[in-house]
Amino acid sequence: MSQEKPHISSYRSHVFVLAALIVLTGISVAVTTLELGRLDTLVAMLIAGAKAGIVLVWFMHLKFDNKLYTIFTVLVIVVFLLVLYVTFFDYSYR
Amino acid sequence: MEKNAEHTHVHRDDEGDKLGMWLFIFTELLLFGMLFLVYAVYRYRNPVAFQLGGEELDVFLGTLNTVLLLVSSATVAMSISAIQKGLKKHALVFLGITLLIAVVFLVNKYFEWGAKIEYGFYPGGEALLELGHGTILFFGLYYVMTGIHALHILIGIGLFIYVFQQIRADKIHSTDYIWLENTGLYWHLVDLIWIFLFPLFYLIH
Amino acid sequence: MISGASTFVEGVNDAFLFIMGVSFFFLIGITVTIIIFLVRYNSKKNPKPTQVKDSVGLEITWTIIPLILVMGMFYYGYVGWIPMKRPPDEGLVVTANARMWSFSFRYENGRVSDKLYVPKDTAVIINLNALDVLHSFYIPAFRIKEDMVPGLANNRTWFEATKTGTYNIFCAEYCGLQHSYMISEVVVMEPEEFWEWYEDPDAMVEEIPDDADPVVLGRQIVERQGCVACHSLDGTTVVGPTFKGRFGETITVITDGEEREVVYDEEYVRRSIYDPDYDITVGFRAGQMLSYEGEISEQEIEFIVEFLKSLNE
Amino acid sequence: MSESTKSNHESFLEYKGKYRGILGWILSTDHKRIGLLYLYTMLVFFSVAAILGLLMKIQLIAPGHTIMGPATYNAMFTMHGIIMIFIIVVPGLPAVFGNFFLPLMIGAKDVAFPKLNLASWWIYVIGILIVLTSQFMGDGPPDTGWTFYAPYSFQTPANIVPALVGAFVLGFSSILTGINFVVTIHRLRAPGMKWLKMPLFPWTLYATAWIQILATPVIGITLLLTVMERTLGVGIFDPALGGDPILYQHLFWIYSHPAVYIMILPGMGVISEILPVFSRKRIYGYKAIVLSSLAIAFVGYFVWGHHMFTSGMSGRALFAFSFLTFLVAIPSAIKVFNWVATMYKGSLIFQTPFFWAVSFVFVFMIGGFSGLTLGSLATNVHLHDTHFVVAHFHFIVFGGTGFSFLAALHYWFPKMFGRMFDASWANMGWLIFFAGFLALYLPMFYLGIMGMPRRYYDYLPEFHGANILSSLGAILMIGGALIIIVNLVRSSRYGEKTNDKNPWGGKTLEWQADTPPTLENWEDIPEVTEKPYEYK
Ligand code: HEA
Ligand code: HEA
Ligand code: HEC
Ligand code: CUA
Ligand SMILES: [Cu+2]
Repeated sequence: MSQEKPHISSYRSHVFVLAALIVLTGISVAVTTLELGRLDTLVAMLIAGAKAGIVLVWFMHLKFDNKLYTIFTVLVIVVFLLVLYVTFFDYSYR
Repeated sequence: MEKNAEHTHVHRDDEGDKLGMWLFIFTELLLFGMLFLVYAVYRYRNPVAFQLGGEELDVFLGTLNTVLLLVSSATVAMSISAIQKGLKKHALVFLGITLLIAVVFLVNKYFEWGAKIEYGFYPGGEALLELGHGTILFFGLYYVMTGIHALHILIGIGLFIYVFQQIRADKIHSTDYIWLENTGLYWHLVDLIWIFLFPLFYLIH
Repeated sequence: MISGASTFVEGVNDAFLFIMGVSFFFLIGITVTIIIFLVRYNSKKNPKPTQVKDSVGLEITWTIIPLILVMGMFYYGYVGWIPMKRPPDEGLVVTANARMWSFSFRYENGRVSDKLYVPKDTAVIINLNALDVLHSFYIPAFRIKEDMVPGLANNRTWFEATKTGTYNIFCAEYCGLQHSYMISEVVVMEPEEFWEWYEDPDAMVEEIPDDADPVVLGRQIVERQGCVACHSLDGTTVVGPTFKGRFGETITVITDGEEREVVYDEEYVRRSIYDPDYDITVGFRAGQMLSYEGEISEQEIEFIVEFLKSLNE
Repeated sequence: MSESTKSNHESFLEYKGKYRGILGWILSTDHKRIGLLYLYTMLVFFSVAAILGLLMKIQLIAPGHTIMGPATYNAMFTMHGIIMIFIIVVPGLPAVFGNFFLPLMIGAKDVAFPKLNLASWWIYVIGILIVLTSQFMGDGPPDTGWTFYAPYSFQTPANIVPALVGAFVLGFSSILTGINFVVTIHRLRAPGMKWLKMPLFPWTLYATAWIQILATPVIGITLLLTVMERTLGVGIFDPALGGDPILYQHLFWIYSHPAVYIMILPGMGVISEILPVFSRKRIYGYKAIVLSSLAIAFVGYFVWGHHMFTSGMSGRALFAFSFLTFLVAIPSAIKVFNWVATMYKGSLIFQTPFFWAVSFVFVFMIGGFSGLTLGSLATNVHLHDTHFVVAHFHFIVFGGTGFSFLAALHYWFPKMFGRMFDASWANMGWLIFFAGFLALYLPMFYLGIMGMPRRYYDYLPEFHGANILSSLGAILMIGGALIIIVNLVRSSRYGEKTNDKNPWGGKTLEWQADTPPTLENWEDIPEVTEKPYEYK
């Protein structure tokens, strides 16, 4: 193996990350009772996005691994979002 | 990491294996991505029905499953840390917990689905067909999306069992743990998907 | 291009000619260049190649020029198309119904016809209505084509014909077995002539002379409504059961999932036409044939029955 | 292990591994044998689909029922399309020549995951078998066209599900190949081969592999949803249950447009290999070609809507898609100019691969220009779903991918089989084939402009003339194809033996390996110092 020493995350850091995720879940559930109307979806998606980011960066190790993975992941997400966006060129104006 | 019987060169490339796993994860992301696209389109076209549909689902069960998956994600990650440090016992325990949670998740799903199906709320079911188009779509998507997600959980369980065996047999250890790492990545993906499924189906009104 | 007979023709032809012009220019230009190279630099004549340096300027040039040209193509295409998307507020409104494998046209005053009759120089707005699967309403001479999508709101197209005459209407979206026979015609008439046809009360309710042969009438209906696309008259099976030699027989059908025997009589024919999925003839599928309620009257069914009887001989 | 050490100096065709005979092939993880397995499989199914094409053309030689009825015709173009697209041209060049030559060209011993590679072939074969069962089971062969548009695909009684499942499985195989190639290119390039020293064929494979990875799951889930809708009655696309059939088309083309670039990019790569070699010149604008490949891959992702201009989409979507479609034409234009510039002042060697490459450029231009005509809104409305489209895609798929496939086959033939093909037969085959090709497909442009819709088994008498010409062209072309195939098959067994490592004078790495290559390609992995194509 030519790669440098792998980064080892401590148990504690995992627990912290998990706690953050659970708190965000709690917020997300709580927010729905607030009757935000149309903002509802936006907030829920933002929170989910934040959670997904946390999972990607810490659990999936993007922070410590080869930067290539981060670039690819961002690129893939961008492609997906663009596809979604372009599709809505149709549905928003039908 | 596995060498080829026909080939003289022994070539192990953990980084390559991980890259392969990431690429596979990308295909999965787009696969689910397209389901999200379908969902987005139909939600946009049937806002009321989707809202009402969402209210039919059990937020408590959904939240429980979310938390369960998050915990299991953390335990796989910890199991990787453990193996990296050479703590075989810890790794096995964490992995065991993950496995257990995965099974519990499926059991919850079983009860959740079961209750709906009993009322005839399944694709092609009488009770569902009597409702409006938007509701049919909502539940169609609900079954398809959580169903495909559950399929991934099943595959994950299979992988966990395999990896568990391998750790026990010392095939996976502190200098060769790419199988565990890739399984972990896969499991995080399953979690990632659920992070979006949960608010989309259970929360937003 | 083919003859044109609507106000869209010019825009479409312009775009077409522009694109073709540019394309032929490059196609011929590049092909000739290649041929010159083949002759000049073939290894016999030119045994030693000369290496040339990449020229960034040249590469930028041949990126920019095509870019400008394709933007031109885009522009012409856009300009030629924009009027198609903008139907005027006023105009003759016709609903085109498509089902496997025939068109029928319903006018606002209730008149129904299997050919599209329209006045010259008048905007005609066609509401497109697909009853089963996708079809596509295509009139080459008018340069219009629009898919007919079941359940799609605001599914319509429009045109203004500029020449009298008869032109083809094709179904351009694949829709199953007889897709290639889903053809009709549009007849463009002088406005006076058209309005006469339109308002002619006699023509509205098709007049049935007392002495008309019901068998002949029945045959006409069956052909006009497109039943023969699925039901043969000669005993072969197409999509549905044949019409030949069936009337009066006792046949096996499936009703609510149960097999039972029924007599193929007038009542059965009526039910088959108005509610085809009630009895499913064994060996065939539900959902293929759609109800003709509202399209075929009780009286017409009587004629159809007479016609069916005549097929027994 | 010992036996394979011994076999190190035997060619990959001869060595004896763990298994003998045919098992030594279908269980071999050697990338070269897998490449050939794909080649043979494709040859078989290509012939089947080509015969279907010929039969359709015979049916169309005159109006009315000539040799078949509508049911047969519909089943035929469906099967023809499914085989040609999903079984031949999508896997096509990557699976055959990518497998065989990617490791050779970047100086590797094999692909990154040899077992996965073999598994891909097996999955491919299983996919084919599933597709084939649709022909023989139950309610008749599928009759939807290769596009499986909703809601017809739910209503037809025909046997759609196996075709869908089969195509899904084929997609899986395609994804795995894509993953394999990306990892191979990232991890296994020979020392010294920087990214910008990589030959162009691997570059196009790289771009293609990314499309395979990112687009194929889209068709996978679409087909799966359709299967569920047909078997379980889940409402997704069926308007009767509230679904939107146009959404099906979106999903289908989100994959299938990028898929057309999966088909053409490796073809472009092959042409970029052949032209420099037979011009004895450095490729003109290497970086521009690399960049344009990546640009095609990226922009190609967002133009799918040009297949749906008349589908009932919103006007703004039409506007956006037409605009993007024109953008994606630019990288192709750049490549054409670069190819022509490569020949400038070269020393052109007239050999069969070169003929194929040059005729590729010609037919590709015609195909591409007809694509522009279709990309423009006003003209598309008239030409959509007519024979103009049929002509466009045969020109560019068959003329593009097909010609480059044949170019590649002739170019690499000696390396693959260690034998030479008979050049005069090959050239004659090319000439007849090329003439037949033009006679077959050019009249279709005319038919489309006159308004003859596609997927018509019968047509009005006014379309007769051009159809006769087209049908005769098909017969001529099949004649040419027979000459080509017979020549190649014969030569692969009885052709003149050659051990010449580099018969054409190529500069890329595969020409430094033995002919035919040994099991592990190299005794010592070569070191790369120069850019590819450095002719002096
Ligand atoms: C290998 C496959 C392949 C490739 C590469 C392409 C390339 C292109 N295609 Fe094609 N296409 C298909 C395969 C392919 N297509 C298939 C299979 C279908 C039908 C599917 C079905 O319905 O069954 C189809 C259908 C299709 C349609 C839909 C038609 C319809 O149904 O209405 C359209 C519309 O825009 C289109 C456009 C284009 C364009 C603009 C390009 C461009 O990328 C072309 C770019 C190339 C050039 C422009 C030529 C070279 C350039 C020069 C020589 C320089 C000079 C250039 C300029 C001045 C601009 N294609
Ligand atoms: C790769 C793609 C490909 C190829 C090669 C062909 C080849 C041919 N096709 Fe193609 N065709 C399609 C892809 C292709 N087709 C698709 C996608 C459709 C749309 C289907 C649909 O509507 O759903 C279609 C539809 C289609 C129609 C339209 C049906 C309709 O709409 O009414 C017709 C009609 O004549 C036709 C005819 C032919 C003919 C005569 C050939 C002949 O040219 C075949 C002759 C071939 C040869 C003579 C072989 C030569 C090759 C070699 C010698 C190489 C050796 C090969 C290997 C080593 C692998 N095809
Ligand atoms: C799209 C195809 C299609 C069209 C068009 C169609 N039918 Fe049918 N028809 C069917 C099929 C399939 C069946 C058998 C299944 C069933 O009983 O519903 C059937 C059954 C029938 C039957 C019962 C026949 C028997 O032998 O049991 C009658 C009568 C009939 N159709 C009359 C008509 C008439 C009259 C028309 C035209 C006005 C018509 N059909 C148009 C497909 C069609
Ligand atoms: Cu209706 Cu084709
Ligand atoms: Cu396209």
